[in-house]
Order: sequence, then C-alpha cells, then structure tokens
Amino acid sequence: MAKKISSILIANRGEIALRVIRACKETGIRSIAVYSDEDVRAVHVKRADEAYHIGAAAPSQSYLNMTKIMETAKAAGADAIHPGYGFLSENENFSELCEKNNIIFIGPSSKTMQITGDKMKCKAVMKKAKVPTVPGSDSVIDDVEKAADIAHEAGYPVMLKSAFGGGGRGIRLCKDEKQLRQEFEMASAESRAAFGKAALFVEKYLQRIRHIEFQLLRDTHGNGRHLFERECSIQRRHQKLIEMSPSPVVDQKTRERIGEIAVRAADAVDYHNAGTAEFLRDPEGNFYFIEINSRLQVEHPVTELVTGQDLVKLQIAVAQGEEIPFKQEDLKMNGCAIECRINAEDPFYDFAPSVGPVPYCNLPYGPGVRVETYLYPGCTVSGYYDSLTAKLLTWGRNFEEARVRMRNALDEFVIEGINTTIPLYKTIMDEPNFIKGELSTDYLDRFKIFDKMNEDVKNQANSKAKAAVAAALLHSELVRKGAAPQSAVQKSRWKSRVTM
Amino acid sequence: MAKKISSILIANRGEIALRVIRACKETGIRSIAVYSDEDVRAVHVKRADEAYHIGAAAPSQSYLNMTKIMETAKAAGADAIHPGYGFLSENENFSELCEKNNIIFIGPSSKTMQITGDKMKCKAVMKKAKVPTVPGSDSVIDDVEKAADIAHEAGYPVMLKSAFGGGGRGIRLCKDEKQLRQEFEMASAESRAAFGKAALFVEKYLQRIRHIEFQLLRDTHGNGRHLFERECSIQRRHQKLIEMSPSPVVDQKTRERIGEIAVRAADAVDYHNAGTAEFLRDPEGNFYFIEINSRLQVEHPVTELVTGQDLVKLQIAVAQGEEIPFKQEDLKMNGCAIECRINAEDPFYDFAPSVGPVPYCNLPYGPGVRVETYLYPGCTVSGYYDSLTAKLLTWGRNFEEARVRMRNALDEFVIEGINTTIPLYKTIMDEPNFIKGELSTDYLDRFKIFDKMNEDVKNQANSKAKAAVAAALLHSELVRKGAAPQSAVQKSRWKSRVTM
Amino acid sequence: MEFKVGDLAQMLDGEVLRTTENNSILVKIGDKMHTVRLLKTGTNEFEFILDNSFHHAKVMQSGSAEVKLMIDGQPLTVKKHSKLTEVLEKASALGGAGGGDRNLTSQIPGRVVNITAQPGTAVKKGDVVMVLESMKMQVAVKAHKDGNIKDIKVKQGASVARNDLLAVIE
Amino acid sequence: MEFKVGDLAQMLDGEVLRTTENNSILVKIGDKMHTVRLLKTGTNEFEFILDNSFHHAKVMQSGSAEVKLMIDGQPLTVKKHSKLTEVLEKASALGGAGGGDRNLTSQIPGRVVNITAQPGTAVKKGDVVMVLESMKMQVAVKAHKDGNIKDIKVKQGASVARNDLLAVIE
Repeated sequence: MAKKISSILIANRGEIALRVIRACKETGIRSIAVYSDEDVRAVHVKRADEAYHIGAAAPSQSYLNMTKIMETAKAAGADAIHPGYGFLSENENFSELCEKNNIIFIGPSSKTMQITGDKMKCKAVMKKAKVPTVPGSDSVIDDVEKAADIAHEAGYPVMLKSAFGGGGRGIRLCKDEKQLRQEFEMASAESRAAFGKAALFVEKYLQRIRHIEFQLLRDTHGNGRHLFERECSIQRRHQKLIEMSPSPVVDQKTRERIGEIAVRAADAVDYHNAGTAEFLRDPEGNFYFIEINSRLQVEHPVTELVTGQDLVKLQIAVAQGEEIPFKQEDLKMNGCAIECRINAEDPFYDFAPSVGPVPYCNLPYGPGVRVETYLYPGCTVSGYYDSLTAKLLTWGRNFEEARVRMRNALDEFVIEGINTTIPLYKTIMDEPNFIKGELSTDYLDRFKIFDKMNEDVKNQANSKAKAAVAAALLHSELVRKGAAPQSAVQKSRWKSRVTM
Repeated sequence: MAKKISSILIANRGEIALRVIRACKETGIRSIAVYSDEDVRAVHVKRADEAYHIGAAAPSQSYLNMTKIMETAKAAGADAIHPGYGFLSENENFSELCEKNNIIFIGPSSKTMQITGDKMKCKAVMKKAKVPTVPGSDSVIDDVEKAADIAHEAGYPVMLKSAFGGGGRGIRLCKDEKQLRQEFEMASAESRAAFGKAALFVEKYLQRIRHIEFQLLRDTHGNGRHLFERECSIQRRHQKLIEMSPSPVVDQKTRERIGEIAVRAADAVDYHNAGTAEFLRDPEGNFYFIEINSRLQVEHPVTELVTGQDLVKLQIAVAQGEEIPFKQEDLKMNGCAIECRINAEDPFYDFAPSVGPVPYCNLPYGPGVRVETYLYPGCTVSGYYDSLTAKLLTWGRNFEEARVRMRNALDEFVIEGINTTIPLYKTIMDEPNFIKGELSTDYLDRFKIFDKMNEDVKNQANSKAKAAVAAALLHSELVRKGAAPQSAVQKSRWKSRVTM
Repeated sequence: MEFKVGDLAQMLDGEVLRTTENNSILVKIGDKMHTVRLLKTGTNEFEFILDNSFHHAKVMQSGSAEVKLMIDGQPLTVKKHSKLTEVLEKASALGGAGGGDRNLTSQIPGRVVNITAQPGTAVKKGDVVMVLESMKMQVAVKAHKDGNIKDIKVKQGASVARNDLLAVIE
Repeated sequence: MEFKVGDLAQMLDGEVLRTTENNSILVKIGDKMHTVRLLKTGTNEFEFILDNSFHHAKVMQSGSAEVKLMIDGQPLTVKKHSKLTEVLEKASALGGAGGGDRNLTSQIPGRVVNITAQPGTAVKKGDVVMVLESMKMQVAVKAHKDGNIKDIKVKQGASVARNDLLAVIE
C-alpha cells in the first residue's frame, strides 16, 4: 500500500472532477480525465493533463461503464482512480475491480463498502459497536406480531418501510398499534406481489429532525479522525440544498461526544479514506446514526473552510498508505462556512430540470467566497447528468458574517440561459428562522419558504418597475433610430414557465 | 464620533472600490460610487447602490478633484468617505476638508497625516518614541563636517540623499569618508542650483535588505493592535510585486517584539484607523522603521487571509467610534497567504504599460484562492490610471501549500487583449530561492529572474510545438474547406512587442 | 404612453422628454422627471444609469404591444397600455382558462420513461399524461387543458428535445 | 510540408493523413502519427485534443507563408517552410537590422511628457526620442533604427493613441 501515486484517473465529470484535478496539480500528480460524447467541451477535459473519450452520453455508456474506465486507466498508466461522488463512487464491485487490477481505488475497500452499502447490515454492525441507531427492527420482518413488539419498544409513532423502497417511496406512518397492523397487511401484500416477500422494517418516527453529519477520515494504519460536523437540514425531497458548519445546535462538548461515536462507527467497518457518518438529531438533542456515506461528499468544502484541511489531498495521502498527519486535538474549528448547491432547476416551477447553453455567467468572488463549478461562459448544462452546476460557499468569522457574504455572493452570481435555485437561497438567507438557526428537514414547508420566495421575487420585480419603463422607452427610441433590433433571443425564463 | 455610518462614498475606482462596496453590502451600508468619463462601464459603477459622475478621465479632473468629490458626497448624503489607496488617501488636506464638512474620513486625522506624510518629521517623532529608525541624520544637513560625523557614527557605507529627490533619484552611495566629502560637494552644488539650498541627509546604507511591514489598527479610544507582518521584498523599482504573510524570517518572538514597536509607532502619532508600519530588515536581523503608510494597503488581503479579520469592515467600525473588538492576544496567525499583483505591464518589454479592451478573461477560483479585480469579459484597461488590474491571493496551511496553489491559479488566470505580469510570477513561484524564502529587495536582479522567465517562456513555447503544427494543419484544412476565416483579430502580443 | 409593468396594479406613465448634454436623456415616469444616462448599447441589451443607479436591460422579446425584459437579471414584462389592448385582453380571457393550443409540448429535454394516458381517454387540466426523465429526475408532464387525448406523439424510451410535440389534446 | 515553430532550431514535418471515424483526424508530425479530435471551431479559434491532451488555438494572423497562433495562451509563429521562404528571408535579412519602415509609432496610448530629440539630428537605434506617460509610468520611446530625425509629429503635452505616428527617421 505504500506506493506513491503519480497519476490519477478521475472517473467523474463536472465540478468534482475539476476539484480533483486541482488537487493533482498542487501535488504534482498527472491528472487523467475521462469524458462522454456529451462532455467534449467540458471544463474537466480542458484542465486535466490528459483526457480520454470513454463513450456515449448516457451514464451507463460512459461514467458508469466499469470495463471501459478500467481499460482506460490501464492504457493511460494510471496508478489510482478517484471516483468523485455519485456514479461509481459507492459501487463495491468497482472498488473490487480496482483491487483486482492493482489500481488504487481512492476510497474504502470493497469489503467495507459491502457493509456500508447495506443499511440493515450496517445497522447491525453499529449496534454491536454501541453506536446509537434509530430505534426499530434490526432486520427485515415478515411477521406482524414481531413488528408490533418492536414498535411498542421504540414508541409510537413508527414508520413501516419496505426494504425494496427507496427515496421516500413505500414509507407508511403508523400512529398506533391498530394502524400498524392495518398498514402491515397492506404493505406486506404489496411487497409480496412485487418482490415475492414482505421484507418490511419498523423504525421510530422522528419529528422535526435535523440532519447532522460528521466528516470522517481514517487511514490504513487504523488512525481515525472526525473533522467536526456539518448541518444539512435544509433539504427538498431528501436532497440537501444548504449545508453549514458548525451546526447552530452543536456545542463543543456535543461535537466531541458525537465525533467520537462517528470515529467508532468508522472503526467498526474498518473504514479507509474520507467518508461521512450521517446522524439524525431530534429536538431533545438525541443523535441517531443512520448511515455512512462511503465517499467524498458534495459538501466537503464546508469542512475544508472551517478546518483549513484539504480533504482531496488527504484522500490521496491516505490512499497511498500515509498516516493522517494530524491528531484529533490538533484540529480547531475556525469560523463558520455555508454552502448553497446551485442546481439547474426552476424553483418557480416545481424544480423542473433546466438544461441548455449558458451563453454568459459571472462567478462571485471576493473576501470569504469560494466557488466550485464547471460553468464557464459558453458552456452547456446537460440533461444527461445531475443538476448540480455549482457550489457556492462563504466563510465568515461567525455564522452572521458567512450569511451576509452568502447573500451578497448570490447577488453577484449570474447564470444566463438556465434557471437555477439561486432565488430560493436569496430568500432563505434573509429568512428569520434561518437566521435564528431554527432548522429541520421540513424547514421549507414548515416556514412556507416557497411562498416567501415568490413574494420576494415579486417585490424585487416591482422595485425595478421604473427601470423597466425607462428600458422600454430607451428600447423604443433605439428601435425608432434603427439602433436596436426588434426582438431577440434564445431561451427566456417565461418560456420555461409555461404550464406543461 | 459615535455616529453610526449608514452610507459611504468611495472616492476611488478599480478593485479597491469594489472591495469597499462588498464590505458595505455586508454591513447594510449604502455604497456610493463616483466615476470619471473613462469609467462609465467600470465594475464599481455597476455594483454600487448609487454612482455619480464626477468629471473627465484625467485623475486631476475626477478622482483627485476634492471639491467635486465633497460636493457629490454632500449631494448624495454620504455619512463617510472611504478613500481607498492612492488618489486622495494620504492627502491631509482632503482629510481636513472632510473634518470641516462633518463627513467622516475613513482614515487617520489630518493632524496625524501631517506627521506621517513628512519623512523627517516622522523620523524625529519615532526616535523620541524609541522606535528604531535607519541610523543617520535626524534632519537635513548643509554642512559637510556634520555629515562626516553622522556617517562615522552610523558606519560606512552610507547614502547621501537629497530632500528634494524621491523614488531613488538623487541618491549617492559613499563607501568611505573621502567619497562622502566628494559627493557632498557635488550633491549640495546641484541641490543649491535647483532648489536654493543643499538639504541633504545621510543614512546608513543597508544591503540585501528585506521589506517587512506590520499591519496596524488603532481606534479613537487609544487601543492599538498589530495584525502581524507582511513580507514585501519582491519589488521592481520600489514597486511591490509579491507580498506574503508570515515572513520566512519572522518567528513568533520577533513578531511580538516588532509588532509591539509598530503599535508604539502608531501611538506616537495618535494614529486612527488601519495603517501600516514599514520596516527594513538587514541580514543580521535588525529592523529599522522607515515610515507609516496612513491608509489601507493594496496588500491588505494577505493579512485578512491569515488572521480571518475583515480590515475594511474594521475600518468602518473604528471610523464610527467603535472600539477594536479583539485583544492583541486573541489574534492567531493561521497558515500562510501570498499575493501577486497582476499589473497590465509587459514583463517581456521592460514592463511597458499595456492598455485596451479585454475581450475575455477567466478568473481563477477553487480551494484557497481569492481574487480582487475590476476585470470582466468586455472591460477596458485604461491608460489614465495605475496598472494594477487584479490581486491574486492564495492561502495554504503553510507556505508550500500557498505556493503551489498560486502556481496553479496563475495557470488558470486568463486575460486576453493585454499583457500582464503573470508570466513573471509563474517563474518566481517555481524559483528555488523563492521557495527557500531567500528574499531581498534586489531579488529580481540578484537571481536573474528575467532571464529565467524568458527561458521558461521559450521552453513552454517549445513544448507546444507539436500542438502548433497540428493547429496550423487544422487551420489549413479549415480554410481549404471554407470553414475558417483567413485571418483575425485585434491586438496580439507580437504587435505590442515590436521595438519602439 | 401608459405602461403596465409585471403584475403591478398601478400603471406608470412614461415619456421621453429630450436628450441633454452629457449623453443623457430626460424622461418622465409617473409624475417625476428622471435622468437616464445610456452607457452601452448592444444587439439586444443595454446598460444605463437611472437616477444614479446602474441598470442592465436585456430585451428578450419585443412586439408593438409589449416588451419582455430582463432588468438586472429579473424578468419583467412591460405592456404598452391602450384601450385596444384592454379590449383584446378581455376577449382572450373569455376564451377560458387553458383554452387555445391543442398541442402539449415538452418544456424540457429528456427521455420518456412512462406514458400514463391513452389516446381516446378524457383528461382534465393537470392530469399526468406522461413522465420524462432529465438530470436524473422524473418530471410529470401534465395536461395543459381539459379535453380528450387525440394522439400521443412519442413512444416510451424515446428522447425528446425541448418544445417537441408530446401529445394532442382536443 | 515542413514547419518552423517559434525559435525551435529543428524543423517539423507535418501532414494530414485522413479523417477517421469519431470526428478525428490522423496527422503525421515528425515521424509519428497523432490523432487530433476537433472539439469546436469558432471564427478564429478552435479547440482540439491531440494525443489525449486538450489544446486551444487562436489564429491571430494568417498568411500563405506563416500563421501566428496563440496555443493555450502562448504566442507561437508557425512558418510553412520552403526553399523560396528561405531565399526571401535571407534577402530581407540583408536589408540590415532595423531597416525598413521610417515611421516611429507609439506602441502605447499615453501623453507626451518630453521630447528629447530635435528634427535634423542624427540618432542611433535605441536612442531615446521622447518620453510618454501611461498608467502613471514614464515610458521612453526609442529610435527603431539608425538615421536622422526627419520630423517630430507630436507636441509636448499631446495625447497619443496606440499606433499613432510620433516621428519620422530616415
């Protein structure tokens, strides 16, 4: 394992590929990009030392094509593969394929991923390691009596989940035993019809919860560290939108206590490299482990800003067998960082995907501002891949400074041609409950944020009324003098708001 | 003095105006820009809450026009004026004009500026306050015998300087007493002919010196703090090019010792607001105070990156009568920061000014990168104002990390249409003596950096030879097929390198 | 001329008075005079300073009755108001909500993952007709009006571009 | 065809062999085969991948004998070499260093702060003729050839634009 990495193939695209390329440039490592037909003009192709075409636009033909990527890695002489996030990053088969081909997979071992990738298996391991998990069944249940027993122990309300569901589907809320019994019958019938077995599990239903996660790093010598928490409670349909560190509800004592639990979780699965232990926190302050994300996360720069560490460079160091160069007590939380995920979705139209050319964009900059993006003027946002176009981060000495910097940076961020979630974040940055740190996973609904956003946009539009009239007058004058064209242009926001 | 500032007129342009505007946006202060005819499309006009036209392009007609600026400040209802750096920032008359008009000048009082603006007067005050200055005469000398005495005390070699010279002109080096007597005769004759009196002074000649300065902040309640040092030794013709903090030769003990002296210097002139105490350091480790710069400096973000403080916001706080919100011992040096001044000058052609439209630019970003600039695609670099177009800063946990990040950020920084000092900085970032921290004000000459730069550029060009042939072949093919035009474009680097 | 801006209830009266020295234009908006300084004119955009504040305007669409603008990144429609426009608007309003075009088109590019409505069946406005996938998201395409599905123009698995015809509802 | 690139001593032989599938072009440079994948063609620039590395080329000037390129931000002149070019080059070299044009033009915009040479006086190449100020810097304008100052075309204090005629040296 003590092989010095001199070249890395990045099996990903977009801003995370660029992030890894920059880390390679800083460490003198040859960076090898791969790209699909759709990405010939993508920024990761331009910035990498080398770039190899791997297939058609569809992910299955390119960024998910393990065989082709492995072939390319060998042909290019790559020492290691960085999977980024998404795509193959949590695929234990790919990690195993790398192991077999003697190429370093920058992430945990396939053995570890087999556990972390299976929620129930992982939960069992964590219980054994005395990591607190959400009360409920340890494994799938086919028998309603057992379900009732477990529900009784965990306390109502409980959730009945199908092992075959995912992303919120197949979840049933049960307020009492009577409802549990009814729902169990229906759910197991459905599940049996579709998959041949019931395979349900029971879990305590937690209300007004916060999503708080701990950044982990563990080397092959068994040294485990946590790099403090990130609060990621602002979500829409289980997708994180805003992340920050520190969490407004985590004090130093809690940080140390839960951080230690997170490291214990990493030890329990013999985790290598960077990862994240995700927890739910209820209003009473209880933390429940839910899962380990066995990869670098989208929101990793939040942690970089408050710790000063470079997680990608640490990933590389650990992957080539080095020990983590700091002790737990060496880490200090410095200031506050916030991240907004700038997605190519229309927040005024149910977050419909918005794709196409971006003729112009202006990235914000200045004190305390960091951007991670693949956008550049003249680029194209593709419908084949996910909607994250940019991560906007701000750092401040405290939450308030980070917040006002974010508010201003959002104003400076211009992306033409597509709709993005920027207007939503502008509303949130000014919203009193956000400012107070009153967060929960149902934040958007609880505080009617979309109504506020619509109101804000209306007010902003109204404040521009005089300028609009002036512009209309100027336009008439210019047209009259033959100086301006009668009409224009590609895709406006109006068109994309027509009812579908 | 305890008046809360709610609006600030920024009597400046370029990146520093934008810097102050951002600080205003963060603190909810109305920002008022002023602009000359040349700057109608400048970024500070676009980003400020309000923008007022103040005159013709020439600085004397606009940014140096005190009367017009004061009129505008009153008409716009400004509570305060931020002078930035350059222009009126160190003009005691302007500070006084603000005082008379009851508008807060964000800087020291006119009384303080009268002292700091006069080198000899300031030196006398500092000697009294036991701030070590460069050995030599306390005031101008007309008598050769006195000059010889002082030179003897300071130790040869000494410099003979004319009080009427400046910027390196009128300086004579004297190795021994004989030479001093000869040079004194000639210099005093010249000076008498030109100005009616000799007015010379004698100063110890320091060799292989470093320029190290301390950031100061002092409030109206008499609290003085230093925010550590910046090493600014890499200079060309007394113009700083690269600044960094910490200095490679300042350890914590020295930092505290000289920092304390710097605060004492600020006390001695009853300094208010942000300023800088400049020192020379000889190879034996002696520090000699040379002057106080009574304004925010170009290189202030270096200090912001290693302290986490926002100097412009602190300036505003102190200007409205607040006490400095931290104690000296609260400040911790965190990591290392480097700044490169991206000037619109051609380093391959004796740093000739390079002005005109910038059809395209790409600002670098990513982990640890900060840019301060007025550039945007489609902007114009004017010949009326100074050549600083951008400040590129990087932060790292240590010098090495900051350095490699700077090297990569310089690669990412694209500015089309004008020549800049970027190639020079690329060479310096890779240069062994820079990496070792072997710096002095004659660094560029001592290590033949321009030769190295020319060599680097030649090698880079050669490494692109195959790509150039491929491009020439493609171009021929495209022309043959009628797909590409025969020729092109505005201003190329060749044209601007033709011998003048 | 009277202008109706966005969904502001109030009308704004606007007219160009004259060009002053200094490349500026004097305009009257409402009952106040304003100075407009034109900084830049591009093919479909211009920059100006109105009462000492900078604005950027992009003309997205322009007709005799209305101009669709992007003011400082903010979409705004300015209608040139006259009695005639009012009459026309009322007339079109009488056509009923969702009336008009029979074509249901795609607002996004994507892949057809599921077709839920069959030709010949009746749908109400808002009923899901099919599901597209784009950016790893599933997006329901809803009927834009009440009516009968006359025709489904795409097949499951097909790729569609923005503005492609998906179905006809009569 | 043979190419001379920049100041590289060695010549590079280059030819286009054929277009392959995949929108790629097979070229021979020196004695090696290379695959060029053209990604984008603009009015005066194009992007391509040569042997798995991305390059951006901007054509700054192009003639039958040479192309001036910006390759990845690096200025490079590629001369198409032939016996004829060689002969022409030698001939022009015989014209002597600094020969040719009599016009001394300004390479920068600025203000004339000092004129140091008088009409009728002799100057050597590199002698200072006048001093311009731009960006708060003083820039010496030097004679581009040996000769006599025939005429000074500007006055002290005047503003000059880039490429303005400053003096005539014969």
